[in-house]
Amino acid sequence: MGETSRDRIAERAARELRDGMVVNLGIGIPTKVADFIPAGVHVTFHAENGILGAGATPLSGEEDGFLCNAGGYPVTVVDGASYFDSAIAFAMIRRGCIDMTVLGALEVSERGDLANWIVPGKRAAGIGGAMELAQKARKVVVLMNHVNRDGESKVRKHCQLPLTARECVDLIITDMAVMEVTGQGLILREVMSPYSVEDVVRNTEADLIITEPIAYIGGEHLDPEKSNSGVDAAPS
Amino acid sequence: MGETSRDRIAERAARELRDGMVVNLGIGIPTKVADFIPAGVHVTFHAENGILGAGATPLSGEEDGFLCNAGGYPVTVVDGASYFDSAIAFAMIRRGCIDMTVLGALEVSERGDLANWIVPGKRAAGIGGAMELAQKARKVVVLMNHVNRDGESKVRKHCQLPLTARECVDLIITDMAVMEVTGQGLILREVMSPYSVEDVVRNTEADLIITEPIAYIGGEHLDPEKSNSGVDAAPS
Amino acid sequence: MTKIRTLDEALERITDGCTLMYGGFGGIGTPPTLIEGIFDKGVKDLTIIGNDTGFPWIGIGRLVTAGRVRKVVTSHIGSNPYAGQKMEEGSMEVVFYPQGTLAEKIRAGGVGLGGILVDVGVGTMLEEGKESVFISGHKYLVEPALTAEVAIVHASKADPFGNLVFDKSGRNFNPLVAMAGQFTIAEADEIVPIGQLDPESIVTPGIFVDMVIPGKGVNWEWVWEKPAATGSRSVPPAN
Amino acid sequence: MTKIRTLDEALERITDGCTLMYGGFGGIGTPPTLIEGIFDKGVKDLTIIGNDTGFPWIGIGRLVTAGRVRKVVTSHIGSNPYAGQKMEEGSMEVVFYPQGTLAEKIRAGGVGLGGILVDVGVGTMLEEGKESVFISGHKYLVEPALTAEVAIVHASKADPFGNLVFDKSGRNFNPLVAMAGQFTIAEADEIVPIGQLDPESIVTPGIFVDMVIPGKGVNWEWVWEKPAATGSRSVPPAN
Repeated sequence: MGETSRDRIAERAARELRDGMVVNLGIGIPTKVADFIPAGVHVTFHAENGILGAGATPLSGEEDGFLCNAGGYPVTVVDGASYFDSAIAFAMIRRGCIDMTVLGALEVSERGDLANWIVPGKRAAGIGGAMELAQKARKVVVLMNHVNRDGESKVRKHCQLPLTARECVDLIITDMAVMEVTGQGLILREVMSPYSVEDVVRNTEADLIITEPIAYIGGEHLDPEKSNSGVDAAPS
Repeated sequence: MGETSRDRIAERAARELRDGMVVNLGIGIPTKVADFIPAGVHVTFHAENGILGAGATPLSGEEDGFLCNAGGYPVTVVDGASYFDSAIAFAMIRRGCIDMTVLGALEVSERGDLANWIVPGKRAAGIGGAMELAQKARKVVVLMNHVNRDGESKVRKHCQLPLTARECVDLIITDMAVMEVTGQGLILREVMSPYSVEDVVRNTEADLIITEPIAYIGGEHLDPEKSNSGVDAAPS
Repeated sequence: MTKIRTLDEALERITDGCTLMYGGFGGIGTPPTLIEGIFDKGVKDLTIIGNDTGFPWIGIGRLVTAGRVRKVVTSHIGSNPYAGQKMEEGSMEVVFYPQGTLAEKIRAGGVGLGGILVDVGVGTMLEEGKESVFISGHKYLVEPALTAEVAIVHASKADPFGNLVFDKSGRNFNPLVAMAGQFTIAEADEIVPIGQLDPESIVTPGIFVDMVIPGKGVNWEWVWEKPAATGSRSVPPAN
Repeated sequence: MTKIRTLDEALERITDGCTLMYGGFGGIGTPPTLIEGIFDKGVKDLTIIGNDTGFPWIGIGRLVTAGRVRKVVTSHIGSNPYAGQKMEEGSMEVVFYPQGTLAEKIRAGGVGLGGILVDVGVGTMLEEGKESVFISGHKYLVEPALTAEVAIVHASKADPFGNLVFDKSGRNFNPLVAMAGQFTIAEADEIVPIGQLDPESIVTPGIFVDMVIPGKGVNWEWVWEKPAATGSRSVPPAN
């Protein structure tokens, strides 16, 4: 995935943020979501190592080795922040105090099953906090490529890989589309330029429910009438 | 039990304290043990509500309603003290960090079973921290009257009342005697004035192992040669 | 976005028949202004969960003494004879747990566990009716987590986000109870601006707290206070 | 009666084949002086328990990279590719738990519980081989408590009794690990006289700590530090 595509996905995820939310961002593209917080929206960032109220990345030279996020990179804290042990950090997650988490994924099923920690036979990095976040956060947003390196859809009817958690994902944002997991099924909400609805359907194994309006996101080469940044049609 | 007898029991229990011990004192006579700490012995007092390093009772007028022991009475703290929640207070107990506890009892068996929380059919005060302390403190010292109001021995072959914990008591100090629970059985170590060994045996349902030397404690009317305060023969 | 509200707003959350968890140990750390508010509102048929039933006129004891409690889940009622009396006459159900087990059951609820495994009470009548599991050949009782519809705690300081610190032994069950409420109300003796509490010293992060109300301070006499010095103790009438 | 000792005295406790629990999260909060001491002493065949395996040259990672670890019980090894390599080639056994479950398993050991009941991982392969219980119809996995022969933690300040405070996000697993050691060694960046730590702000009461040693501070470069500014990163040779 190119930098532009990564940024666009992160920016789109950031538009899910609501004022007052407590948010946990996973490592990787999800971390970039913090760079795109909409104006007027104030959220509180939670880190599994034991910070509530993590703030911006410090200026170069002002880093503190003992004030880092769960990925090990320096952060700052805002007024009202607190430090606590990791058991309490996960208490917050299991108790449903995290309004929204943004995670990466290997596969997501149309029912919202998430697989993001192990590929049998391959080297596993481990579980980390993904299971708790996926299972317990109020809203789970997944950011990933739409297809894997072999061109196979990562948006599945059923996950092939061992699950991280069942029926946990609320919104899938890929380089091709934004899809919402609902009781009715997986609804295609937005299409990323330069793709068409047909492109998305062709690259999606899961059954997609296609209802108007579908918003088209990004891309200078798109018809400006169709490219409204998706704001009006963003899922709530 | 008269005040003198209570004091004598508390004083005898205090002689079980060793320098550096962490100690939890139950409510009632056990609380008085703190008044008899031998010179040169420094112990750290633990309270279930969440204090490690409780100190002396404050002077009248200097009490702080928010600095009290588990019984609700004002204390002070010594240098090095800490406050914590009650879960951590009991973590200390369950983890075996309490070197010695001093508790009251309704009955104790010759194997060291303790009954001190409920008499079926009578009003129960509840369990409090007695089960954790009895089961987990490294040394459990019980202070009680030797016989109940009906003149029946409270030192039993088997407890009749529901147990607080099994095989937990190490030392029993009553108004009549000091007895040690050992793998061999219950050993009579000391006799309190004005009682004789025969008095103790007659008032004890449990089998008592009687081996020399037996110390005789207290009582001006006792033969001074026999009254050596029990220090030399104190169980270790 | 402040969580600071009035006593009246807090009391809207505490209604007849609800399950109320409370901080405090012998009344120390039980929120006095909320207790008085609940008493004055006339809330009844409560199921309460906390370490003890206070003293007759102190802490939660006031509600127990006044007959507002249908059931109590606790470790000790000895300091409140009215609790024992109501238990005996059958007007109040009492469930006892060892104090440390109760603390961990409340914490388990607060941290989102299903329960804990504990060996305290094994070999006693506390085993009765309880599921057990063996780990490495050692027997443990299964103790389910406890939560409550509303939790009330007493903090010495709070900020508008709900970050809390406590006062010495007034901490006791409060940080555990604060996490275990489906709706947690903190009464604070002092409310300070956001950013004023040291992030290292905050005991309860504000995320666990839903509402903060200003406290009026302790309005009862402690057991150790001399009536001569502070006036006679008043036990509220049972109603 | 001080618990302050030297690094050498601490290292006598950490021997080949022992089970070692460590604080730290991505190396932040793992005691650097103790890690260097263990490395220099040549301790091997360790079973280690902690959140992650650090980075190749940071925290516990240094021991992992050097092949001193036979087994690791952890939640994540992704930041140390040598750990993945050793897992793949079979020279190091790896047991994974969800991070929050691992934290509570360690805490359970630290507070003397037999274990916890957790529903995280229900419906996944983590159920395999695990006992479960149902509470109110909801399925929970039985997760036994974890303890270790020796626990090592990194505090910012300690007093001679072993009371500890930590440094911001350096707290992480340290207070849990401190309780879970059969013998707990705290490395402190600063040792202060008894009575100097605020009793309200002490995070780990000294009763859980058996030994305190003075730390020499972090002796590795953080991942975010620019090699140009601080010299090139050195990965210790495997031995």
